[in-house]
Amino acid sequence: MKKIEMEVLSNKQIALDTYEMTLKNKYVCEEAKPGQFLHISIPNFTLRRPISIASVDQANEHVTIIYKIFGTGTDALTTIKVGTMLDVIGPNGSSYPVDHEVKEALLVGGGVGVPPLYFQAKALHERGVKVHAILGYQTAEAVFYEEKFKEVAHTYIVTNDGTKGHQGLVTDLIPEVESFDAYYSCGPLPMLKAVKNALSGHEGYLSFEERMGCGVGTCFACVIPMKNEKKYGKICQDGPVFRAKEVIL
Amino acid sequence: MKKIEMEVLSNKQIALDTYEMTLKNKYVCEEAKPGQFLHISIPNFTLRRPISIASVDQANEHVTIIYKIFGTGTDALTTIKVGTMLDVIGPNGSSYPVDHEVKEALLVGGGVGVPPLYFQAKALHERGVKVHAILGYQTAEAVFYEEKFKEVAHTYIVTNDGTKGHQGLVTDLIPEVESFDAYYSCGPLPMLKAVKNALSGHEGYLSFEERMGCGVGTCFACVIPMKNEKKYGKICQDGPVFRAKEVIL
Amino acid sequence: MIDLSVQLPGLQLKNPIMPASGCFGFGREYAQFYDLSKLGAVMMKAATGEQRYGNPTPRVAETSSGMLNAIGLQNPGVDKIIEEEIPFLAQYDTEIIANVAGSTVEEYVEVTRKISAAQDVKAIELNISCPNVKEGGIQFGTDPQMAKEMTEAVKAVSQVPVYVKLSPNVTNIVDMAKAIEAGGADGLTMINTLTGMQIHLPSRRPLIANKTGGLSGPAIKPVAIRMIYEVSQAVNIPIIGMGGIETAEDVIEYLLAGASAVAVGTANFQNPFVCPEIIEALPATLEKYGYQSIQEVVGGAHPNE
Amino acid sequence: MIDLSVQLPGLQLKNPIMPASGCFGFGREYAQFYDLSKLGAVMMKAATGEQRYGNPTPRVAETSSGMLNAIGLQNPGVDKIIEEEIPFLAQYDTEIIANVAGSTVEEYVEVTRKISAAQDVKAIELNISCPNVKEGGIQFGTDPQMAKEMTEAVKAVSQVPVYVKLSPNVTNIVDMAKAIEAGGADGLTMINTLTGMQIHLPSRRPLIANKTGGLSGPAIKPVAIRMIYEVSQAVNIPIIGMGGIETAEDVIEYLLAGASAVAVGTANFQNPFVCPEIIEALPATLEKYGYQSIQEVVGGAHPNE
Ligand SMILES: Cc1cc2nc3c(=O)[nH]c(=O)nc-3n(C[C@H](O)[C@H](O)[C@H](O)COP(=O)(O)OP(=O)(O)OC[C@H]3O[C@@H](n4cnc5c(N)ncnc54)[C@H](O)[C@@H]3O)c2cc1C
Ligand SMILES: Cc1cc2nc3c(=O)[nH]c(=O)nc-3n(C[C@H](O)[C@H](O)[C@H](O)COP(=O)(O)OP(=O)(O)OC[C@H]3O[C@@H](n4cnc5c(N)ncnc54)[C@H](O)[C@@H]3O)c2cc1C
Ligand SMILES: Cc1cc2nc3c(=O)[nH]c(=O)nc-3n(C[C@H](O)[C@H](O)[C@H](O)COP(=O)(O)O)c2cc1C
Ligand SMILES: Cc1cc2nc3c(=O)[nH]c(=O)nc-3n(C[C@H](O)[C@H](O)[C@H](O)COP(=O)(O)O)c2cc1C
Ligand code: FES
Ligand code: FES
Repeated sequence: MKKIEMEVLSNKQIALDTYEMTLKNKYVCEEAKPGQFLHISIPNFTLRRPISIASVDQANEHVTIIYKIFGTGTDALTTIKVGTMLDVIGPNGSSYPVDHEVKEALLVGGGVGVPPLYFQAKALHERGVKVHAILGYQTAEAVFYEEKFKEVAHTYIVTNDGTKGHQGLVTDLIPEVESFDAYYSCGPLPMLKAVKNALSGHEGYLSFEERMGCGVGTCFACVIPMKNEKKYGKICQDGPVFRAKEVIL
Repeated sequence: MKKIEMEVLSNKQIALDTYEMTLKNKYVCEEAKPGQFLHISIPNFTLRRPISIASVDQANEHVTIIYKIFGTGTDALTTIKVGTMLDVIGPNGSSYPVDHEVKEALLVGGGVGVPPLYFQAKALHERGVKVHAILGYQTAEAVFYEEKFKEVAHTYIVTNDGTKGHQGLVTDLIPEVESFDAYYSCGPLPMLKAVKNALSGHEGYLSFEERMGCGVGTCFACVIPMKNEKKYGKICQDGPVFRAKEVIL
Repeated sequence: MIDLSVQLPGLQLKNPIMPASGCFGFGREYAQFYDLSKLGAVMMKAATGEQRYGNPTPRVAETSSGMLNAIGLQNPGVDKIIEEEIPFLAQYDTEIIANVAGSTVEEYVEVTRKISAAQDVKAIELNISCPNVKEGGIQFGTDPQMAKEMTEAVKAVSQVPVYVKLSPNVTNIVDMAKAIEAGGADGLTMINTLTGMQIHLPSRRPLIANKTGGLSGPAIKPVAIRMIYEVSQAVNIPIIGMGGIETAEDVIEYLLAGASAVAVGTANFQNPFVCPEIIEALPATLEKYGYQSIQEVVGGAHPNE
Repeated sequence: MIDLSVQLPGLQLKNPIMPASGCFGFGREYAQFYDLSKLGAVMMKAATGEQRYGNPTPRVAETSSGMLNAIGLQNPGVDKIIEEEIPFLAQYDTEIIANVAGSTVEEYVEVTRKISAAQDVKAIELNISCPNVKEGGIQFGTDPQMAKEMTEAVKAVSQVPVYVKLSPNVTNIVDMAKAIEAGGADGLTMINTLTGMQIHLPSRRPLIANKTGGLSGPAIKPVAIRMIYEVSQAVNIPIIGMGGIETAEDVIEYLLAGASAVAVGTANFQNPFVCPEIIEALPATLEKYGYQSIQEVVGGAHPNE
């Protein structure tokens, strides 16, 4: 984790309210692991914004993030021009472990929880792991990275309104995946709860979102109750990825 | 006075900490009179910044302003790119009268008080008035528009440090101007006081600066004591130009 | 179409948006920009017994997301306001709220007696919270007992409902509000400015000639929202909320906190059209958050709602 | 070279810049970014008698030029802090200030007794102004008599000088400061956060789980400057100032207002290097405004200076 400047190489809309931004930086490329995030300074906002790393291209030193317009900060991010040097702290937080015993993996992502899973899907695929990905979106227009996922994973698309793929919730499709050694999930809290419940017998890792102050572990803004000695974890430092069995939802 | 958008056509440094910005707008070109100002919105600042109109080019619908980096707002103004639409209220306030009896005029300007006098010098010159201009700057590097003034006025340059022209104060050179029917002055308050004193027998007009809230006359931030019934004038609305005899300095 | 109208003591507002006192003068300047009949109401600049010249300049300073002011209640005096300013505003189809200030209880009473009798004045806003004058103003606004007595005295002579304007510079805003309600106030307006200061580095002196000034603008919105949330649950009189409002979303936040209508102050200086623009944006913004009327938003964030 | 050092009760500061309590944890994270020996001092996160888990999340919200927080004094408890955190910080050549909090006078006294005896703790910052806990904290900070008694009780057991942290949520900050000075405080730190609230439009509820939170950041700087200006002229003990500091210019403004040193809180979150960057910029900025030392700036804006 360092404070660095990252050059904006592209910043374009890829789905409904959803943007993909490519940034250049050697250090982050070398250090980043799936599940980690960048803590991005957007001019004229008090606080930085945490955005997951969606993929890295080591050869070209490119880092890709995918973000959705959620409020004023992400809206301002859409106006940032190519060539701008973005002030970033990263890579921050914990990552999805890549256990060598895992031969077959299940990824379950919802909305802006999908991006870090793409990074994980690629990492698993490169190690020869068989990957199943269940990806949930609100509607067909919001779907992104379907093709990219299909290159590295057996991919199921779910939309809330049924305009694409299965209509319903990501958990509806979990029974379709016959076998896997571990699961990795990221998405809104209600989804994570449902996934954890549905997969309670399995080894799995969940990635959480919370409003952050510092993003580096000093301010105690982002705690989550845990079954550890301290009884909590900091999402920005100990997380965002936690072992499902250890967090109390 | 209207709220308008003005396109930035150029924004370039012309002297030490001093920038010239050309803006395009038909309405302002048609309405603006020497002495009036634009009340400019700079993104992310609570209050607008008042800047005098330095000249207009009716044919091309160009309006020129000249500003000095004074604090954070004017500093931010230097970063505004060509093509930006600037949110402006203007033209605001009173103007230097152009009395038809005046055949010979004296202009006395200091620092950022020089720009509105250029507009006035041009206007007087176009009417065939003989113009004398005494222009004060801190140092040689801060001098701007000397050549432009020389085209329309008999021009004297004064610098505080003597690096160009006369060393000293603008008032030092007033005795050099043998005759004039009226004077017009703009600059920092101590200079205006000295000018008013030095020229107490003459008809003249002074233009004032004050920290503004609204810039349009509602908030009473910018008052100056006057010898009128109300006992005050608002610099943004009744001013910035007042008859020297009517203000209490 | 969503109905934006709001009924408050003395006030039939066609919408809940009005310019805040001191940020709109007597309307003449902003009338050059748009038709004031668009406004729910207009809160006039403070009126005192006699003409006041106010404080020396500089009177304003810019701060992060806000500004300081110490105008010092400059105004032409109540008689001139009745004679010259109210008739101008009365041309427009909007409600006139007269802001009353003074140095003594007697002055407040006298100004209220006169201005509440003026044709077209629909309500009084009692400014017992101005931080920028040496006498009167803020003392009355920081002591509950004094505030109650002032409210009673003014209510006794006013011919229209009285809204008392609360100062946020107090330890316990709920105690203040309850005392004022007990004094007979018909409503509250809140908040006035927070007392602040800026020091000018080159001159090594407070920038504002009065030294301290009142902090307004988006910087103070969280304080205003907190106070309105607390007060609106403790009293049974309506609140007109203010402090840093710039958008229709801000208005909804104020209504959810417990305000029944809102005033826009500092934002007028940046954007003279801010009030009509908010009014125009309000129906769609209400719909976006699932509302059909203003009334159902009011107090929506309270625990029992 | 301008000498940046400042001597205060118990504290030999190599420069007047320190991170504010709660915005720097116990230094471990920011030690990854730079050498903490650069800092004049470190104000540690609050210590309470036992481990505290704090409030539910969300605990922070962003506001215009500021933020709200309601962490709720989460900390591992005084014993763990003495055992694990202070030894870490003690590795650095900087002064350690321990922030003490609690729910009762007894808890404050007990925590002070323990932590003031810990090796390397040079001063106590008595946090009687935390707005984010149900019990203790802010009551002690808004009643002068209670604040005085608390100060006396803590002073009686402390082995190091005691700085009392003032809450800005009071009608009369000077009365509070004088009472605390009379209680024997060696210094003051000010200001803590202003109590505020943000309402989340989609959920129609206060965004922060605790409902109210403390407002910090540049938004509150004018309030802090005003209070320090007033208090520093009324007491004879030094003040460590804080509230929205981001630049060396801000530091000079605080010193001119009457602070002897300053703390930087919220700005660390945006820029982890803000403290060392300010320290680096300070000599040139002092020179720019004509100063040769820190001491000559302090109180420079007071009328008699
Ligand atoms: C570890 C982590 C990874 C994330 N990865 C992504 C991603 O890859 N793509 C993406 O689109 N979004 C991601 N998010 C969510 C993203 O941070 C928020 O959508 C964003 O901060 C909203 O900012 P805003 O200014 O648009 O919204 P506003 O509501 O205006 O923001 C106000 C404040 O709340 C915070 N905030 C609001 N919503 C969230 C949230 N859901 N999580 C955390 N903070 C929030 C903001 O950071 C800001 O401090 C991630 C969040 C976390 C914690
Ligand atoms: C009628 C009028 C005409 C002006 N014409 C020019 C011009 O042609 N060229 C030029 O360079 N400057 C001009 N000025 C001065 C210019 O407005 C200020 O230099 C500018 O506002 C400073 O803004 P800032 O953000 O850089 O400074 P900051 O000190 O950061 O500004 C803080 C606040 O103080 C106000 N302020 C600070 N100094 C002044 C000042 N001298 N006058 C008014 N407000 C001030 C700012 O507007 C802002 O609200 C004029 C001022 C007035 C009143
Ligand atoms: C320049 C200025 C002048 C003001 N004058 C008055 C006044 O005369 N009477 C009054 O009750 N409030 C006055 N106020 C306070 C505003 O009415 C309002 O309560 C406060 O500014 C908060 O709202 P805002 O943040 O939208 O400005 C004034 C505020 C400003 C900025
Ligand atoms: C997230 C956060 C946590 C804080 N925790 C504490 C604390 O534990 N003890 C304390 O005395 N002050 C605490 N404060 C207050 C700060 O120390 C400081 O007084 C205040 O934030 C103003 O300074 P700033 O504007 O630079 O942040 C906290 C502030 C923030 C933002
Ligand atoms: S955001 Fe500060 S500890 Fe996680
Ligand atoms: S700036 Fe508001 S009246 Fe002049």
